[in-house]
Amino acid sequence: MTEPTTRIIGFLCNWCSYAGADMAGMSRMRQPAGVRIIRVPCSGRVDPLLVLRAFQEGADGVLVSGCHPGDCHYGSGNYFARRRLELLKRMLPALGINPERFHYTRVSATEGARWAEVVSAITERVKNANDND
Amino acid sequence: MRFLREENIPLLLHRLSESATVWAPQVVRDTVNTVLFSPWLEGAEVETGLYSMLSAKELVLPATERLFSYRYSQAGGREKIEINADAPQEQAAIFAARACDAKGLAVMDALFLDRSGASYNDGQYRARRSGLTVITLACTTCDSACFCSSFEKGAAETAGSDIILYPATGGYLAEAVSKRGEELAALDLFRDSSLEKPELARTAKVELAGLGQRLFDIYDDLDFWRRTAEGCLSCGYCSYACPACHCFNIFDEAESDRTGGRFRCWDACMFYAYTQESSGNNPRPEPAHRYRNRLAHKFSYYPLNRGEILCTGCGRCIRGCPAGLDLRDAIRAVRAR
Amino acid sequence: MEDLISAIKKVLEQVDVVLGWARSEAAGVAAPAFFHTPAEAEGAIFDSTCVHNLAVHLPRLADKKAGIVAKGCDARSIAQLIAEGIIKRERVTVIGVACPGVIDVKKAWRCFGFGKRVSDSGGQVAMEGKTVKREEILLRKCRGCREAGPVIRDVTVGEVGKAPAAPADPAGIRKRFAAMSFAERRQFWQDQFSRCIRCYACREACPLCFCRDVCTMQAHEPGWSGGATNSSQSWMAQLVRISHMAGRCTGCEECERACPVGIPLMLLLEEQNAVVEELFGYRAGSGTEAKTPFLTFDVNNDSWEQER
Amino acid sequence: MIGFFICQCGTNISATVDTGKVAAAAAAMRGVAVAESIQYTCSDPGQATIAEAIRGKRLDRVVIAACSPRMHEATFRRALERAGLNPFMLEMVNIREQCSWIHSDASEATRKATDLARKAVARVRHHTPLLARKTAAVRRALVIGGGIAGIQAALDIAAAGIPVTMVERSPSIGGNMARLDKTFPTLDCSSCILAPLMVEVKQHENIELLVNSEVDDVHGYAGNFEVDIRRKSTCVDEEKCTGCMICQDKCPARAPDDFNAGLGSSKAISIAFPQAVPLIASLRKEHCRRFNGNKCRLCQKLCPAGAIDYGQEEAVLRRSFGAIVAATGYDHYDWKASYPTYGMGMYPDVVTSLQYERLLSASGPTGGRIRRPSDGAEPRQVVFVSCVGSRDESVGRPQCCSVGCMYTAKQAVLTREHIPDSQAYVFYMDMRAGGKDYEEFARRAQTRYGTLFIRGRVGKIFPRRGKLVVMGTDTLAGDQVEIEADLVVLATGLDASAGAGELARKLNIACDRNGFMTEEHPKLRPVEAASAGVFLAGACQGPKDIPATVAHAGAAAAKVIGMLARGELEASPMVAAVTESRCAGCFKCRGVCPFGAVEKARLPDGRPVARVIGSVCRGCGICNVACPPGAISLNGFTDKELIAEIVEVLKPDVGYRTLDFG
Repeated sequence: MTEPTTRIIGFLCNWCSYAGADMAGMSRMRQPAGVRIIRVPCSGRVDPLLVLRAFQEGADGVLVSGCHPGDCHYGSGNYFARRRLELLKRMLPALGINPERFHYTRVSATEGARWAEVVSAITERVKNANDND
Repeated sequence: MRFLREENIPLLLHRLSESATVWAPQVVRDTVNTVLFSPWLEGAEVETGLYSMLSAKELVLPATERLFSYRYSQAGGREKIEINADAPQEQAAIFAARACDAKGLAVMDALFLDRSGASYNDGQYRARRSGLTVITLACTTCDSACFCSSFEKGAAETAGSDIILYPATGGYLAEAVSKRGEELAALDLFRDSSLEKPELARTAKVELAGLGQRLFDIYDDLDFWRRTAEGCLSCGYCSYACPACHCFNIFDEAESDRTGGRFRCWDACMFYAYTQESSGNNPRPEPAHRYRNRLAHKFSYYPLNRGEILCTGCGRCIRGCPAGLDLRDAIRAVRAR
Repeated sequence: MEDLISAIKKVLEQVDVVLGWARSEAAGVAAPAFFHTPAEAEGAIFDSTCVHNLAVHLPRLADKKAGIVAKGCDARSIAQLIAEGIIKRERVTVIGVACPGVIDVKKAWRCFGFGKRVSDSGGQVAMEGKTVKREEILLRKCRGCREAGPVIRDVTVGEVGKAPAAPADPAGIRKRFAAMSFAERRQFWQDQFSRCIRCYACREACPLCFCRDVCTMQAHEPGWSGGATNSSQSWMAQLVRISHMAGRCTGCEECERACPVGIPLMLLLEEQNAVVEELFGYRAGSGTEAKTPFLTFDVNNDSWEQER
Repeated sequence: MIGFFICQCGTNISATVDTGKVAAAAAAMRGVAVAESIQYTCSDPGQATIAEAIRGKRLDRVVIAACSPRMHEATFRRALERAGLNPFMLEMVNIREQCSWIHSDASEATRKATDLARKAVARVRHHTPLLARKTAAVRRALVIGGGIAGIQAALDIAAAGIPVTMVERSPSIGGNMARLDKTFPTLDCSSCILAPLMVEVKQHENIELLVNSEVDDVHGYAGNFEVDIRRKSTCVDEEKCTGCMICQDKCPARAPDDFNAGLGSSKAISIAFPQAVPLIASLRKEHCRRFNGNKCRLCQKLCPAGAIDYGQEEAVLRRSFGAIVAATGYDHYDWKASYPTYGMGMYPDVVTSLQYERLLSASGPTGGRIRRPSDGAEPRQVVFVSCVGSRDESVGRPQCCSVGCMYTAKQAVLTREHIPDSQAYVFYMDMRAGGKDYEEFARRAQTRYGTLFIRGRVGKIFPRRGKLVVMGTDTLAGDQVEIEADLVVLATGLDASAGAGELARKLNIACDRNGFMTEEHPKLRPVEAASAGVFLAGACQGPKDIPATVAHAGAAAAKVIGMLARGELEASPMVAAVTESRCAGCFKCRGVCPFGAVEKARLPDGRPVARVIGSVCRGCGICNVACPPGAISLNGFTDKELIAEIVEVLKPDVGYRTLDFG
């Protein structure tokens, strides 16, 4: 084992982002190895408390990815998620968590390349997040 | 009697802290006037004017304690569970407890440490209690929530204390109550004194005679209890602050798939969950049921069963009640009913 | 006081009980009181020690008709309870009172000692010869009060006005907190919650925490926070509550007031309320028809959605 | 007892992940009775190994680390079921798509696979057996759209004995195909092959045809949709109208001719086109004199059947359906605003391909003689411009219309057939002729019909001395080209038809970025929409030519028949459920549910609680988050399961640093 891995919990909706991550795999797109994906049916299933729980358990970062607006398999789940998670992101500084450690994004089933970019970019940002700011 | 000069108090605390964790009432940083017993660090200011929000019981019955840890492992199809019981080793001293706090310890001692061996003797409790020195500050003043004078000895209660400090000009008169107290009083920080003990506080009183039976008599008058408890929010503050309340819950909690522990935590009969049965039934569904239980347990069943009232008149449940309820009003209402 | 007492008596003709305040002899300040009869209502008071938000009792009285004396901030809680369908508008009669701001009772006790009867007039709060400036002892929420009067009221007592003052920073905590790094803040909360004893007074005093008996803060399942009272677990348990207050908290400060160990809960709730207001232009309790932005929104006709 | 099986997937996984090492790690996890590395878990021998272990080791839970659950979760669930376990006692670990294929460092990948395995083992412990629910399904299908896709789907479904309601918003079915003159590559007459099918729809005993109708709202769920259908007011009683056309002949008010793509004109009351089905007049109020302040009642007076009813009102019918087929087709790209250099519609002799179809058609405004709109002259030089609003990022149309190359070739051929001394030019980007006999046909257009194909985009079209100058680049020759044309035909691309997005929202299905409705899987579920019970037929899912549309519609019909033939549906048990003893009765779940799946119920003691209608719930879990006391929980994705995953996947291990939290 070399350098400590930056561990990021990824909550991915089954219909878009999880499929997008699969697509990235099918296209053999290399990605940093720190992301641990937890599959959820919809980003609307992601309770902000799950994100906090992940931080509490020692995650370096958390990423939530769902469908693009208008694409939610359930119609409005991603809109619920966006509201809840936007609030969470804004609350993180008060909780003493650098908001750079939390991201929510949207990746569709066909955006394998985008998923790979998201993983790389966010791993980098989490790695650089300074808690002494 | 021995005398401790005011300026020797830090020296006493320092001396004590060499062999034990010293707990003293202190104002919590960032708060307006919240006083708690907390570990004293060199140089910290001890607050003796205001009463602490919680009693001293957490030194013998902590809000949470781990009874043991377990670790599960599996190799070659064989399962193994290692148990590690953490017996408390700690030596502690509490400075400036009040007579009501100390008496609370004595009340709990009778329950947790049945020395006759006929009843229960709690290892965790015993370990903590035997390592604890109780330095009590006698009350010469009181506030309107205090009602220890309702009990036989009032502010002069000595049960549970090792040594009692009485406020006097320039310092404190010290009276040893136990052997450990005597050892303390023998320290060179104290000197002999022939001063008289000051007059102690006389608090408000509430009549307790016959209350136990009275509570039995009106037990089933639910409308009465509903009226009496109607302002109660059903939080657990009064129980947790009380020097005599000692209910706890024991549960196992996994910390991961392989590790975890058994915990003992405070519990309070004011909570719905306290009597929730797994069938779904709850014999105390309303705050009124719970309020009735709290009062009756303190002043009726417990004294009838064990000869001791589960109240020391400290007044914390009155001072800190978020709903502004006064236990004494309830007692008066019971008597008046 | 005469006006208030007669208003309560009037309302009592139509309801089962009126929630108000009476003086607690022991505490020397107001304590919540339940008036069932006109005789009981004689003891009703309203002064600057009436800090309690009585709306907390309404959900448990949902099957009764109740009257309630409400300050501007309390009325917001009532409105939010109605908006969420937890209580019914027609079952509650609101006696709105003109509120000049209520005092921080803990601070008063610090100044005067517990149980001393406090008098409050002419910008001074006094007892037994000691006085303090009113502004110094006002509750934080009052110093930033934005209520012109109770948002919902059926009867009004007194000239409903405003208590304008700049928000306060008791114990300088906000200033200190603002300057902290992320790591320091985590440590700050760890320290704060190391005192938590899980008495759930915060929850029980909150008028909007309607789950009460079935609250998940106290449940072993599904495991948001452990039952063991330690800093990290208690912190998580509180985050559960705070998260469930998103878009619902009316900022009445009751949780912080109820906390026996002085955890500055409002630091988080104020922040959350400010973010919700900034993002969605929504203040909980602004009306009985208001829709919490986390529960109801129309994707096609919502300015927040359109901007994104 | 948990069984752990890790798949090597040949070398797809084992090349990067040390499957033996992961299996050994799993063997030490709590409750794991067997941990094996298998070459191909999905193969027959692989599945047999798992089944044997389930029976032999009395496993009650299984973790399989292999490819994506999206690939084989269903396969392994069936395997569990065959071995006597509840299929939902399975947890899959995705170590191929999300591990071995994206990492090259074997130790990193192995460590990640071990973390994921640990999380799956912890999670599966919380799994509970779930039972699939069966619900009765309404044995009637709704087909939305009466073009060739809808017609084919409706006829196929009806042929299986399942009643169909077809809703068409225009006055006649037939759609775009009815407007085409001939079809490539066979050049058979479009309406000749379509008309009999249209008539069959009208006459079929199992088909109810509702024209001038639109879907207003959709409620319910697969098997039990409740659909409101809005029947627009046409002022004509469909029962009485005989299609005699007297009204159309005598109507004094001119109106645009929609069927002829705006060429020529029609009347305010008219029959859409001579072969319309149903053959019924309809009145367009916006063009009618009577509805514009005039006293005219001519049509009512003259109608021999007394079918004219000016006071006819809109009506909304509510019908129940078990399944819905969306067959809303396409619209041609509206090019005018986006191609200013082509004249923005100012030059009458720049026409669209659809207008050209009408000029070619014997039933068109010119009776099948090609005449240019400006002066009615017969053109000699006809220039076709391909890819207008197709394969053009600059106008937001990146997609290929998939038919433009072929229909342009066809129109070039037909031009020479109509006017033997004419010359057709085609500006094209690439020649796409991928269908059966398409390439041969396109080649014939050049060789036998002398069409000149110029590879390049047209930069500008402008009038000069009564002609249109078409300037473009010949990218093969590297030259600027300038052609003087009598008529220019723009091969416009295909958009999803107007209103498709709105319908998609009503149906709760997604549209892609080009506005076409999205199928559930691009390869394996091409006719299923993501919403259960909703199917897609034809160009609403993406541009298609006629053979592809017919095949697609037939496939959609087959799915509908398969779904409704048994009369009941099996639904996923991964839905929300309420623990009533924890419910606070706040109904926040009800407020957020997109499907109306939560109802209010009362316990015997009078306490109100939420209850989930299992057959309506679709399993999104939004309610799970909205429920403060955690009483409502999504089966298969409970808080407990997700928390177990979080806790275990993050358990500090060698080489990890952790963020200290509160």
